[in-house]
Amino acid sequence: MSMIARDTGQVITWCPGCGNFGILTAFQRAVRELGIPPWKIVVVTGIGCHGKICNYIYANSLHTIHGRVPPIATAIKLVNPELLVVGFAGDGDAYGIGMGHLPHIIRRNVDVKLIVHNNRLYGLTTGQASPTSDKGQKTRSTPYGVVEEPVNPIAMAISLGASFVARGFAGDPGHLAWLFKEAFKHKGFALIDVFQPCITFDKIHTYQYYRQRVYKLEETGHDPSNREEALRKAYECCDRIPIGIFYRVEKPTLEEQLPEIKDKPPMVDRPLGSSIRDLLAKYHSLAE
Amino acid sequence: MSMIARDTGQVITWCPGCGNFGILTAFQRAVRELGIPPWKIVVVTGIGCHGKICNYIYANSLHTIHGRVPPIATAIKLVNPELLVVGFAGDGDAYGIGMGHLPHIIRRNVDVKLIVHNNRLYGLTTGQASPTSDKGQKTRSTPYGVVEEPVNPIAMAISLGASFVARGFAGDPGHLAWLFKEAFKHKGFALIDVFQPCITFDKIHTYQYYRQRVYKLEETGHDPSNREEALRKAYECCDRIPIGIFYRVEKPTLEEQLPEIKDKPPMVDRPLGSSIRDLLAKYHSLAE
Amino acid sequence: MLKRFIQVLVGGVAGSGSLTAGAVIGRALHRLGYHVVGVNEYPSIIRGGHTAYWVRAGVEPVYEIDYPSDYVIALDKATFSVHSRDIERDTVIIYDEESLGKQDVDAVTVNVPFKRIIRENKLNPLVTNMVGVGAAAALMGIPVTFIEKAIEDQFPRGGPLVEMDKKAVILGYEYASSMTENIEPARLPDPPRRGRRVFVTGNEAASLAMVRAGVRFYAAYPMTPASPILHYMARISREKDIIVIQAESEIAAAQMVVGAAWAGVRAATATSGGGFALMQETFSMAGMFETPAVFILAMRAGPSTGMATQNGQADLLWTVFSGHGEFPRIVVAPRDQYEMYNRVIEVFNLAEKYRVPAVIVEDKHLAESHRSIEEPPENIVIDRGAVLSRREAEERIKRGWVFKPYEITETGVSPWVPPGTPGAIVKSESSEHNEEGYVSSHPEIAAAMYEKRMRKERFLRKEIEEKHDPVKTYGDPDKASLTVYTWGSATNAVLEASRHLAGRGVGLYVVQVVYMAPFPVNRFMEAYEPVRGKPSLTVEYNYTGQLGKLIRMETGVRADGHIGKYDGRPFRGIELAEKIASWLRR
Amino acid sequence: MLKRFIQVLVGGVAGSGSLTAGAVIGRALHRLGYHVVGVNEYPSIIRGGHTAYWVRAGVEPVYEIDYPSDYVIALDKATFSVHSRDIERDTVIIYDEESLGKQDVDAVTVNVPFKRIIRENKLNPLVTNMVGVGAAAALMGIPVTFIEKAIEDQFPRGGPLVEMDKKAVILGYEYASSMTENIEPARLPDPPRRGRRVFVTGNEAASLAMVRAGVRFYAAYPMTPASPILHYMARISREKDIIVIQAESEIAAAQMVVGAAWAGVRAATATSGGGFALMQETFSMAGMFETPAVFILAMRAGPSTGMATQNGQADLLWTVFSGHGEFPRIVVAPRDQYEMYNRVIEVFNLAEKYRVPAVIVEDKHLAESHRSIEEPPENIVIDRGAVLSRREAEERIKRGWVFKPYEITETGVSPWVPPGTPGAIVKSESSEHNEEGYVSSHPEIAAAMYEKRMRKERFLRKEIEEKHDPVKTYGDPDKASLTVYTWGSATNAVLEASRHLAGRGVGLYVVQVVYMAPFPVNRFMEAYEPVRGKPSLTVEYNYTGQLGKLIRMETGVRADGHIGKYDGRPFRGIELAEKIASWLRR
Ligand SMILES: Cc1ncc(C[n+]2csc(CCOP(=O)(O)OP(=O)(O)O)c2C)c(N)n1
Ligand SMILES: Cc1ncc(C[n+]2csc(CCOP(=O)(O)OP(=O)(O)O)c2C)c(N)n1
Ligand code: SF4
Ligand code: SF4
Ligand SMILES: [Mg+2]
Ligand SMILES: [Mg+2]
Repeated sequence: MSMIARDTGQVITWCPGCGNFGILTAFQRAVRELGIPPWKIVVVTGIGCHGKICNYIYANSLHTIHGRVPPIATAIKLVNPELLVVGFAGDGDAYGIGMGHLPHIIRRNVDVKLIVHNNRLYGLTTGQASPTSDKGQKTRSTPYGVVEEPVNPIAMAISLGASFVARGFAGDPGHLAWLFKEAFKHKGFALIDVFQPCITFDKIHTYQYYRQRVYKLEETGHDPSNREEALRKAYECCDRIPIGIFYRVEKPTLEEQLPEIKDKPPMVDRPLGSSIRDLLAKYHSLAE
Repeated sequence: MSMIARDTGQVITWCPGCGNFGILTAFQRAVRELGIPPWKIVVVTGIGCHGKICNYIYANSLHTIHGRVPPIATAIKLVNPELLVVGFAGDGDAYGIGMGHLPHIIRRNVDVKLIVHNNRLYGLTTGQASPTSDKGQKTRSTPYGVVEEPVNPIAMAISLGASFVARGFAGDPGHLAWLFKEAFKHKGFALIDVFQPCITFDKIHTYQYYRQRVYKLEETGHDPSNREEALRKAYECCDRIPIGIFYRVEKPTLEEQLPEIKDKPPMVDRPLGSSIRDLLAKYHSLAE
Repeated sequence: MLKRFIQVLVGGVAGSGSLTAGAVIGRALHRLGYHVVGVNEYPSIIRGGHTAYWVRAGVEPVYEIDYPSDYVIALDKATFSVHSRDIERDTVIIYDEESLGKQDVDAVTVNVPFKRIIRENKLNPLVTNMVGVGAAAALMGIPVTFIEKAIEDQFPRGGPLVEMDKKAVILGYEYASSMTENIEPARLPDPPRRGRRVFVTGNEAASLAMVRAGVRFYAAYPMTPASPILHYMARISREKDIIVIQAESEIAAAQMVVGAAWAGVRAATATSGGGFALMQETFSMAGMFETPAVFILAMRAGPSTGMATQNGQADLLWTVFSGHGEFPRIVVAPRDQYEMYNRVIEVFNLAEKYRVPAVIVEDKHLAESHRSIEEPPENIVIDRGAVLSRREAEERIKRGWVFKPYEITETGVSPWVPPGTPGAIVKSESSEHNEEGYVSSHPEIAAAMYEKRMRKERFLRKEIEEKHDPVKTYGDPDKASLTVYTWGSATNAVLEASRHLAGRGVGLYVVQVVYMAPFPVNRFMEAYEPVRGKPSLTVEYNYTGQLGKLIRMETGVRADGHIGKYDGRPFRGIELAEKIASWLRR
Repeated sequence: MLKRFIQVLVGGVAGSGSLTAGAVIGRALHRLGYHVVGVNEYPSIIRGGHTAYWVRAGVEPVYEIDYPSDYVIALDKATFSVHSRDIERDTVIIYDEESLGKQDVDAVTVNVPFKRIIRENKLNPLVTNMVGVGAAAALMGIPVTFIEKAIEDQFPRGGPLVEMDKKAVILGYEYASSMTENIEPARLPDPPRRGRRVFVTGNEAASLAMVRAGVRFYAAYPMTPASPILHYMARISREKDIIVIQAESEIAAAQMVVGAAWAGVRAATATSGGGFALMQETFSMAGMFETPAVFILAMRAGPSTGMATQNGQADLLWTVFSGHGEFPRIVVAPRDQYEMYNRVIEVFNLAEKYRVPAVIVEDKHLAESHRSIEEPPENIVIDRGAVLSRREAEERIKRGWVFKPYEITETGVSPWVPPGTPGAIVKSESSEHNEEGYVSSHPEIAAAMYEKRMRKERFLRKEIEEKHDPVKTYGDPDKASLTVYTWGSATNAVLEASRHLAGRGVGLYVVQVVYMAPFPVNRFMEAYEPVRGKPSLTVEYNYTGQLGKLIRMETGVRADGHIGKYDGRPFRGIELAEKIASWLRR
């Protein structure tokens, strides 16, 4: 019954049938098709079932603490902009404990990709409610049903001006791989929220549930450059749920705006030990 | 030169002319006009120039740490729903370090009011950039100008479904007092972002700057129940900037949805020491 | 063959129900009146991976699990390899040769055709584990009705699967009964009659204590091994009128708890190391606010994410010195489920009486292990000390009392009035402040307030030393060849080891430190006095011997050695006994 | 009247320029070649409130400010009341009778009509402070050109106000020169010739060190008293090619720093207690990742928000035991600005060599005070130890080396290759992991990894003990009547006090602990040996005597007493001397 991630030789410890497999497959297809070598990729993951993905991808990776994918990924990208830096976070990870970072990585428009495994609950801690659980959903931590309204991450990201906002479905890895490729080719921050059925703790949001409801934005002539339209689509729920690219806009990235980085060799390769003589001569007082 | 807060006898340590005075005045007018006695009010403040306001209001108050007004205010309200719980936060406080709480207090729709003293910088720490500083704005921490885009808290709150979203201007305390009263009468969470000129560190966003630009939504026939319209208004910038109530909708509050609170005496008055006999008899295993 | 103790191990793939099977056997033995401990081990994986549950029972108190197991129910092959030390020649291993293949093992194997039984009786394969339970029960001599009752205890909400579980038990029972002739299984003597007892985990004991102590507000963010407390509290929130909030983060949870305690109710949260790290700033704030917020820290193996489902005691010093700045706090570490219940209630009283934040430290092993204990008493003292009710406060105020939230008093404790009381203005400041709670950085006011806060520690320490038995000792110091300083769940391993060592003529004097802050210096020295100068060790689930460091810092007493375990697993009695013996021979 | 030392106090309302005035006098005396310290005190208020700046200078080294001040420039009335101990009969007080009214004070008052001078010369009232500076310079005998130069030093970017400042100085100078006949002002002997020196704060010294050490990434969230480092780093980011990010929180800043260090550059952040509290979880992660992230902790008076602009040393034990779980870390606490520069560079080397996180602890007093020090050397060693460059790594890999990020080695240190190197797969896990960085909770792997990490501490401690002078001593142990254990900026107060005590025949032996973790046990014991059994004290800016506790924990040595200060203000030399003297008489 135990599956091995071919590339890394690690036993895959997701429940068989978990939506995370689709995300892994899609990612591997995307980087293969884009021809990016493993040593040029940095995978950054949060804590949760999703976070285990770093064990199954043969690439540089860093499994940070719960909720902190955006800031640590940002720093890695700045230190070496040649790397493709892809964050994998959970819904609890990105929209719960880590929610405070999202608006800021959006503001920075750093060229980091954030893939959210949105299974609408806390998987690894055995099924508590998450910020994307439905109102009324019964979970371990909410035996009488969730009382809060779910967040709408797509609407939130668009309203905050994220430069690439998309939604995928783990049950359609082909489409997801396409989305990933589009996101990786995009210059700037990209949020890809992925419906990821948790077959163990969620008996409502199943593959079936999503299959019956999702449709592809790109098949409807949706114009991803139109923010108002994108927002309208973001609120579409729950009989028909759009997947695909909601919003995409070009704007300068953080790296492009920092002259200490732009058009210079990556920081990681720069020499150490700058002189301080000039500083001493120039700034006798810097705390002013 | 030192002013004394009449009610509390404390020396007011804001810079003379600071926008915070307008917020203080408006708040005092609002509670006076609504006839709420000081012992029924709890003022919760963050850390920053804004946070000093708790020293100048004769009411219960709690000066929490930086960024944490929403969760602590939530708990106080739940323990005693008879209290008017009003949070005062800074833009750094609420949208920087404390950003992670905002979507969640919105989701909970607890009957807490959050007034954000938005001076578009970090005042008390001597003028660094904040999440609402303009792109390009030069500050202590950004001598070459801010590279990030500012957050749009109004748009964000509306997109997340906040039940009351408004913007005020500290230079118009009369209008602000009206806004506060509307917010206090509203059943549920209310966000009131207030343009608050920092006369010491910000030479751009002055009273003058705002006076030339702001106009009142309620004078334009704006319909605050229309979310799309509210969002459109939220993006209006920067020649004409709307103040007033952007969005208002009725929905159940957190307190109303928790049977352990609803229609019962406040928790603070309930007796201690429940029996556990029944639990022992009923639940032999609770960790399942 | 009658034995003083019997140990059962159930091992299987996660999702195979090995943990449930073990717990059911534990519950049955508990119902029979034995002392029982039940210990689980599982990876941080939802399905798949190997999980195990040990039950150890006896007529005498059982402290800790041990090697070997008398019975092993093997639901997977890994059980044979991972737990090789559990298996000895006399161990009875129940497994299904058809499913696992014939295993080459030097033990008594009992082939129970789980798969065939399930198949032939058209049962859901999910109840395979219960066939094993039934078979073990037959060999152990547990009446089937006790297993049935134990299943109901385990699944109080019933359901069709529960009925099928029972059926599977009977089938396993019958199958094994028909084949016991050729083995002589280990059995316990008849159990004694005892008073009312319960079978609970550390987390359940803590939750029960919170209910009894009058907690009205519980907020938490899920984190293993503290999450079960959240689940428990959420489940009972309605019947016990407790506000239970799953916060957006540990920072939010801690802030909520301080807010609720500030507003006048008893309030608590529980978390593990990573979460408590996020609560540090709020912990310091609670110290400054003098708010009796209560934190349960369920330690796991660290650092960082570490081994999320394994045991550790490496957060002690960090906890004792938690939060920036200096302020008094209570840190208490119970040994077992019964002590957990009592200490939690005690700590709520002390926290409110001295208006200080408090941390109850447990480790994963205590948090999640089951133990049969005396029924937790209801006739306990609830003393809110400095916290007045609104009614009482209002009356006092009407009689002319002027309330100052930070009134400087002889003990440093200022009476507290909940906000919302006419006539009282309740102000708290995270900045230094004066008696009214207004900000002040005047050097004299600052020093006076600092001293007021610190002064409380003296009185708190005195009360703890005089009334709360902060240092417990086991064994006779005069006869002991070795003193062991220990704490928390490690104490149980030491007590179990001490049984083995007694057999080898090595007497242990065990000193369990319960209150870590304020450190009960006098009571520790009393415990130390009779063994001054004699050899001593610390035994802890960590590497550096943190209790030993704390003792040395506080009293100057230095242990001669440290036996630590930091692979995430509990000590077994004999394993620890051997380590101690070899240290003595060093 | 020639004096060994001269002290000037400038007091005024915040915004009146008292801090600038003081700093300008300090800079002028520094330029003249004197030893100078400059200390500020201000409330957590942007305008209004009383602020003060002290300058103390001499031909001999000056350690700490003292009582009384020889000169006081009083720009507000509060200066007379708040600083009454600074004023003695011989103190020359320069103030404007017209503005403040005639003050009844037993001292030498010099009425300089600031207001009138400003008015008559049509100057901006903002430069009133400089009239005072000019007057003081005249009395003190500081040439006006030095003051002018000092103003340029203070405002390197110039501007019209700077010209007006100079004009005001001249006016004040001329006014005072015309009226010195009836007083005999204190003056310093001519200064000696010295090598190149600079006048810097602790924060500036730390920033310069970071530049020199090769920091390429700095992220921080503003927090007093650490913010000036952010301002400095941001200002020089372009000319020195350093990425400087103002993060959205301390959590984000810490994560960024670990990310950047992980990606292969030297990276740091700075914060104060509340911010470091938020970094605790990441600190533990850095321990698990074995990433050499560097944290500067600028302590202020706590707990919680405390007194944001005042001094404290109450975070020591919390820092030493920071983060959940056990892992080696470096904690170093420099004494002054010069030591700050050198230790910061040292710590970057050690952190990379042993792949451990490091904390540089300073207090507000060191962070924000000025001191004239030898110019920080450029010829320092930069040693990246276990961190390979991408080029070097690639070559090694081509020659067949197999890179494993957590390779188990004799010292526990694994060489590190930055991600983005062909042939290297760089994996880090916050969970327990194997040598390749894949997650593992296997008990043997977990124990081996734990031991690998902890093993590093032994080697690190050894290197620190052998090469880095982790315990510094001052004074002759044989002649001393008292040993004082101290650390950080408190050391300066002890050294200043020791001058006073020497006058009274009390010799001090001062032991300054610089490395707090790993604790340099052997070096401490060497320092202790000659005074074994003799009376000793700890002197720290805290209540509980945290260094004393740490020393006792690590070595068993117990100080006989503790003199703490926890009102946020630094000790003055004589004040501390009196406290020590009265402790000796106890
Ligand atoms: C600071 C902290 N708090 C709590 C946890 C415990 N924890 C581990 S995984 C998890 C939930 C993960 O949920 P999500 O991010 O949605 O990931 P999923 O397991 O569903 O993929 C939590 C709360 C932790 N590791 N760290
Ligand atoms: C955890 C923490 N980090 C940093 C600080 C330092 N700090 C105090 S006030 C402040 C900025 C406040 O800015 P804002 O919230 O906008 O308030 P304002 O002063 O502008 O009213 C900061 C960063 C702190 N007190 N706590
Ligand atoms: S618990 Fe849910 S999310 Fe986690 S591995 Fe299993 S199916 Fe996937
Ligand atoms: S610094 Fe700015 S925000 Fe703060 S008190 Fe002064 S004017 Fe107001
Ligand atoms: Mg999830
Ligand atoms: Mg602000």
